[in-house]
Amino acid sequence: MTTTTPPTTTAGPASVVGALGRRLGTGAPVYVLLAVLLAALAITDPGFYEPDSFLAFIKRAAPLVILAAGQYMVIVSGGFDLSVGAVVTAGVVAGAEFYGSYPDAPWLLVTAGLLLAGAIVGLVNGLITTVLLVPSFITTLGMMLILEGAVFYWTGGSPQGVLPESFRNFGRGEAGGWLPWAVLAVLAVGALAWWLMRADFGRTLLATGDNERAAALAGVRVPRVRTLAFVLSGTAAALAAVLVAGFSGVSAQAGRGLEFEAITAVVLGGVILGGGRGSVVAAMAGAFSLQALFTLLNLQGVSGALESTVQGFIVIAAVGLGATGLPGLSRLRRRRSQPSEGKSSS
Amino acid sequence: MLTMQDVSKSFLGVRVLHGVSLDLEPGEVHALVGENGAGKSTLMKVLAGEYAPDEGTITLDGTVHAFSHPVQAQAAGIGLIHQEFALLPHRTVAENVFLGREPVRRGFVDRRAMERRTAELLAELDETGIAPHTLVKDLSVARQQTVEIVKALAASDVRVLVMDEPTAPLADHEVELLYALIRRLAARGIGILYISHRLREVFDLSRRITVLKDGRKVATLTTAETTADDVVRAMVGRELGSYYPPRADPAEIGEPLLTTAGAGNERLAGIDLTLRAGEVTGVAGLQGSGRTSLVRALFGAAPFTRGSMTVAGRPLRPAGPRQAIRGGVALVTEDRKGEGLALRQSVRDNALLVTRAVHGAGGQAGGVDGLLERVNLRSRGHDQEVQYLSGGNQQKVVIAKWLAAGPRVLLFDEPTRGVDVGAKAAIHTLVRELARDGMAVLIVSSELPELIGMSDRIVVMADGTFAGELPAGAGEEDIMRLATASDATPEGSAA
Amino acid sequence: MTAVRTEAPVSAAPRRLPGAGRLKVTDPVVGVWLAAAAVTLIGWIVVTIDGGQFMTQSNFTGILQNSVALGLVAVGQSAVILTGSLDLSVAYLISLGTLVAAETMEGGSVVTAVLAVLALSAAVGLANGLIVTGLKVNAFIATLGMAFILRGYIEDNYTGPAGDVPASFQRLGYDRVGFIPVSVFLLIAVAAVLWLITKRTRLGHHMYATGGDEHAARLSGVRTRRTVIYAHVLCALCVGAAALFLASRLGAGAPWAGTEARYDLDSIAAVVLGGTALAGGRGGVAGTLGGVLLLSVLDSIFNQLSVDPFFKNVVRGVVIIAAVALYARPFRRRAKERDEARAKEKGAVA
Amino acid sequence: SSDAPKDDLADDPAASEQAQDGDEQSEFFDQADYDRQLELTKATPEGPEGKPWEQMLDPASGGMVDTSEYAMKGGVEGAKLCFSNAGVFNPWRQVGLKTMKAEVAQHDEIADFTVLDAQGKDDKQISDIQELSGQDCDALIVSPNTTATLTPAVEEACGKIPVIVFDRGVETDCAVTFISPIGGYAYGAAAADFLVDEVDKGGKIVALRISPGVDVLETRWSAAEIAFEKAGLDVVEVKFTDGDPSKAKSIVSDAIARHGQIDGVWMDSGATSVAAVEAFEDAGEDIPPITGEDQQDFLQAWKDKDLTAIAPAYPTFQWRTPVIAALKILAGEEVPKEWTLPQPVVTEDNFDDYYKEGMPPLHYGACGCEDLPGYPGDWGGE
Ligand SMILES: Nc1ncnc2c1ncn2[C@@H]1O[C@H](COP(=O)(O)OP(=O)(O)OP(=O)(O)O)[C@@H](O)[C@H]1O
Ligand SMILES: Nc1ncnc2c1ncn2[C@@H]1O[C@H](COP(=O)(O)OP(=O)(O)OP(=O)(O)O)[C@@H](O)[C@H]1O
Ligand SMILES: [Mg+2]
Ligand SMILES: [Mg+2]
Repeated sequence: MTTTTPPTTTAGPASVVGALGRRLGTGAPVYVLLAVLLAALAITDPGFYEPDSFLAFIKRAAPLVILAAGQYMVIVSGGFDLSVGAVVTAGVVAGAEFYGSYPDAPWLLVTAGLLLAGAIVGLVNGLITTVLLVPSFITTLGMMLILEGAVFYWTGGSPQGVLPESFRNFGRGEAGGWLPWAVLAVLAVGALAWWLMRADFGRTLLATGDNERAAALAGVRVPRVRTLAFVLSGTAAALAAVLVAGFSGVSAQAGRGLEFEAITAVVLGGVILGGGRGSVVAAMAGAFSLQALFTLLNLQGVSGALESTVQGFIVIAAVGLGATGLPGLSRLRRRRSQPSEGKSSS
Repeated sequence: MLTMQDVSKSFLGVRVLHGVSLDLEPGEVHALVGENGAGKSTLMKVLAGEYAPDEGTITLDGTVHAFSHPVQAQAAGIGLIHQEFALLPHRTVAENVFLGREPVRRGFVDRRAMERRTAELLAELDETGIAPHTLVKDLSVARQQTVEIVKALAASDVRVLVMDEPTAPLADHEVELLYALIRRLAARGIGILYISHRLREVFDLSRRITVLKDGRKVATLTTAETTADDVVRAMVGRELGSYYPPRADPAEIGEPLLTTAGAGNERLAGIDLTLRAGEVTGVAGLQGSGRTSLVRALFGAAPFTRGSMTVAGRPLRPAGPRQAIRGGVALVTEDRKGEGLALRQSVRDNALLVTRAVHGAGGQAGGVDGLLERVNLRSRGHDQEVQYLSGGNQQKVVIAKWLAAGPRVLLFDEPTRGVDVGAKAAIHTLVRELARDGMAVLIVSSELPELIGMSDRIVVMADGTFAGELPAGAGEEDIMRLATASDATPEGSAA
Repeated sequence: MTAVRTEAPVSAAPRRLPGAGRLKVTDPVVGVWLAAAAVTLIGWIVVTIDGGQFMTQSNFTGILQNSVALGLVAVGQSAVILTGSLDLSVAYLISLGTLVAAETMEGGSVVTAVLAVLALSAAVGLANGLIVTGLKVNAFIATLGMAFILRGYIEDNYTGPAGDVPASFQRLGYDRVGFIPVSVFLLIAVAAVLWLITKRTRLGHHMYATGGDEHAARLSGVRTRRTVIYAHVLCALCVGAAALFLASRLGAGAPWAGTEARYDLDSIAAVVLGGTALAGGRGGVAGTLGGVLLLSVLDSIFNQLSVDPFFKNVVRGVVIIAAVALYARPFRRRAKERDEARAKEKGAVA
Repeated sequence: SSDAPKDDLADDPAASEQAQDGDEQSEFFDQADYDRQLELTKATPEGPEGKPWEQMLDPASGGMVDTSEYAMKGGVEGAKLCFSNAGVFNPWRQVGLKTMKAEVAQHDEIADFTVLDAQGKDDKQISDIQELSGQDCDALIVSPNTTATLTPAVEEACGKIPVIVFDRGVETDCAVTFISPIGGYAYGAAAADFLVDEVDKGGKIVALRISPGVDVLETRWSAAEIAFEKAGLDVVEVKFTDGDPSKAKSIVSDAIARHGQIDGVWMDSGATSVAAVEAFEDAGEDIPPITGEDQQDFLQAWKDKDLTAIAPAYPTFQWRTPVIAALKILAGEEVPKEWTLPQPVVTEDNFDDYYKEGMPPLHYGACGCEDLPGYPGDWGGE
């Protein structure tokens, strides 16, 4: 209870519901959504929960989940990363190109190289955004054009090499013959992200996204923290590229549209564009939901073409209900009564 | 003409107004006074349709209104000049003045009429320095305030004009012009609700005074039949002085922890300051005298560019808050929501923010609970989001945040602004305890009684430099004399 | 009172051209037009050195012609961005618009087709606006969702180019007055209308206000939700105009007309290049046209120099980031001023 | 990749009737075209042996065009060719453009070769065509982005200079010649007939398509649909992959899980065929008869995994022909109005003609580029 006054009767029921909503966290709707989708999948396809096919589902979702974790970092700090799709494409193409020149390169080295390159892309995004004060939407949009242009310019339009099995095994194969490496990657990224968000970095990141000035005056190195978020996003995108390359091989359009899928996943997870609120686990659950939705639409055999219409409706409805739903109501009213600190860009 | 009857309002379960009633006659200037957080602004926002009251009615000229949007209140003839500006910095003066009610001619906004009318209104205020087509961001704050006033006047057929601390940022000659204007408006039969902390203005202008305290109406007094002392007593509800914790014993005052010599920057000059362990130093000054600039410089947020500074005997040249924090300096800013808190984070996360950002908290998370207990925080738990706390408790979180970092020097800028009476006393006690624990404390406050009550010595600022220093027990007049030494006209009490 | 003293600013006001009174190089609108001019000049020199001819009439026509479609979309996009929103559904709306236009023209009259496309656009814009303001879905997600919905509809109903545009209507896409394509007049007309709406009508004023500070606008009596909805409808109508233009030029409806050209992101890039703040409240149509022209001129130069199309993207990305970084420089100063103003304003509370 | 259903849409009542008993995709079906294309697959090409890009199928049907009016006065020496390209947005077009440029490099008589890239924008390509026809090009080659939409621009250009259209068509015959391989029906039917032969009646077929709404791919599918129906094969899934291998792999994995056994996979182009193959491998299933395209990665998988497969080609060597045709026209030699190129199908028997060791995965085997300068390095090979 707060110091001043006992709650009035009018506030009673609202605050009970509010408290419940708060306990569930802002991510509550996404868990419901995910549960519904998984149940629907179980009904549609009884075999869905057999270990093999469930692991295969996670494996397939892995790149998007990892992208969502990275995207979450940027969004929660108050930005956008539109360049992740291009990073995935560039990563796949560059990997193949690299193998074209050095067919015997050890896979670990190439993977590490790609992750480093992804980190560097993130670093550049971060520096342009924080030092040159370019809104991140524009920075990463520009980066997307630059990466797509540069990688195809470099490869003359299509990659020249073949990805060897050793490299692809990470995205394609299984550890111990049954547990896909991709599932391990998701678990590792999830654990790392969860830990990061509990650690100093994550808490300062959230505070930065919530109130940059307050964070700066509390000694947070705001540019550094935000840049680091981009670096993480870039690295996550590169990891997703390694998984995608492993899962399905060389393709010139491996990452097409992934940036929008990742942002949608994060928003489905109840994370607010503009920063400061939301949990990384919910964001990853958002990615699983999205993948479950794709799978469900696929299994349901919704006329292939109408699939995106259904997807559009569901995303709008889910986000809309999340925004106007019970926990959201008080939040919005609250926000409106305070002058907002800028829009969801930067 | 206007009656507000039994108005109540709660925010998230905290009742801010308890059945307040108020009436206003045509041509009357009715002053509304009360301490920070007494609910004045909230009451006026209810009147202006920004908040819907939980209970109570508003009757204007015999019609009962239930406003759900500011537009409806405006249409009914109620204009509100905001305490916090509601101006668009990138739009012109005329565009701001007529925002929401632009004159239209043949389908298009009649810029000419808009600018002409704005110019006329400005002329009425004798504001010749503002061209209607200037961008608001290019105006000084005082002029921006003038634009706010003009904006309220431009609303068609204003019957009731609410002014929430309109003179706060104005210079004295501007205040005089405003007085003249208010009188003219009143003569036209417009009822004016006037909120101010400056009692002299209140007595100069008003016919009646309503005093609010903790969201309740204490009294409505006829100005001619009352004195400033009566009003203050009604506001505070007890005798001043009994209210503050005892000052430091000279024996408790220890080593200098922070010194500056000849320090200055573009806004400050000749700052020679010594803050000692165990001592509470007050900083007084008029609006814009440089008090905030001083604490921000000490904290490295807008650092000194000249002179020297030492903290705990070691030279410190903070280029930013981080270095200052590492050196053991902490700053509780005046803008709690904008600069002090991440409102959507939990109490615990806010309290740990500095430690995490600067020292790397890691395992310390547990220790924060003790701290929050120490500052006497009342919340639903440490996972509660800070935005749902009352102002006083929010301030306690800010203080806890700094204490967690173990500072030697604590700077407070308006530490009790917008904080209710109970929390205020708690903060005062806490500040004193911290000094007892050996920290050097500096307090900036515009509330002179608070400053006098809390400080072991008072430094007075004027024009970005020190105008003098007074020992404990100095009176308001002494302070004001120093504060206004360079100004031609003395200003009234700052609180 | 002091009528003489007040005279000066007042009488100065009506004579001032809108905006002309404060034309500064640092103003992004002026900046982007200057940049377009500079790029043209540099292009001219480089192309001439390369042995080509840049300042030819046909080249000039080409630059103008290539500005039309993106120009129409970007002008509409400016309206939503100004208001603090965003529209990512424009690309699919264009595609659908060309299809509806061409199919209606095949069976009915041109007038019906124009009305049908505009009605469709208005409906989509309205839906966007309602989702953003009513359901409170962030504009990014709302319009992205709308894009998916439209995409599904198109893919489900069309298997390729459809419909047929009569020769009479194709003249919009092909005719010229002198060396100026007539469609440029369509762009100018639409841009002029939007310019008038944003700069001269109440709606426009409210759009700037809503984008600048929604809270302040609401307090001043602006119906902010309605304003956002109108902005979305306006944007969609411009997109409808772009669809009609493309239909006339393509002679048929094409399911990929909007998406392959990436009108969604390109239009946002052009708007931002034109100095409109992505957060809303600042900028305008004039700058956007400059941005579109700049992109067109760049494209033309690349064409002349036979630059690898992939490399073009690299340059475009760099140009967009660099331009916004330049705009951010004065903004950085302004942000500082505002912080200080805010600090002082907060001080006024005591 | 792309295709060329140039001819008019179904006017013929029989065809429209036919369309009605199929499902909605069959709107595109044109019986006359279908018959003609299947006929052409059996025809013997005229022209030099081993140079399919110079060959023509049944040139008489469209008639030969007298090009003397276009003949350059002093011979073709110093000719300036211009090319309006739809874009290079997929590997097929990238291989094609390289091939075309190499062909140009072979001809010293071509003084200048200007390429404008429309980057997939119909609108820009129209402007490009206008711009090029306004320049002093001697001949204009057009690879249209969309069949229907470039017609007016091409017509306008026809009035000024000789125009050569290839790959996709336009709805006008004003071009001097239209160059294309046989077409989508032949492609789709070749792949489908293979499955009909390999798979028993009632076998389960998965069909993977790139995306809906692309006319040039619709013909392939409609031809296949007919074949499957006639043979009584059970098409259990028809799914769109967006050309994304991950999506394709997911779809096939799901299909395996749902239907237990898949007896054949048909696809309308090669981009995702390897992903489909891998889906079976990863599921631990035998790879059923599968169709693909002449893309190197598929041929490689075919070789390594000893697939039962077929790969109809929509040959990239067709990018050489427009240059050759342009020179013929400028020399005043006659060319066919419709220059139909052979459309090879990679089978077990001719596999070695198309599989080229050391080429990159997204290379196309039927590029006809082996004799060109710069091969294989310029195509990324070694
Ligand atoms: N939107 C809000 N949500 C929650 N609490 C609020 C809100 N607005 C005001 N309060 C609280 O209501 C109380 C009264 O605030 P109000 O602004 O009306 O005081 P005031 O008398 O105007 O004070 P001051 O003199 O400082 O302006 C304060 O405790 C404040 O924290
Ligand atoms: N960016 C700036 N540039 C120039 N002068 C400034 C700037 N910011 C503030 N000032 C001026 O510096 C002086 C000191 O301002 P400051 O905000 O420190 O005053 P203050 O005494 O703290 O006032 P408050 O009572 O609001 O806390 C004022 O005259 C102010 O107008
Ligand atoms: Mg107030
Ligand atoms: Mg201050």
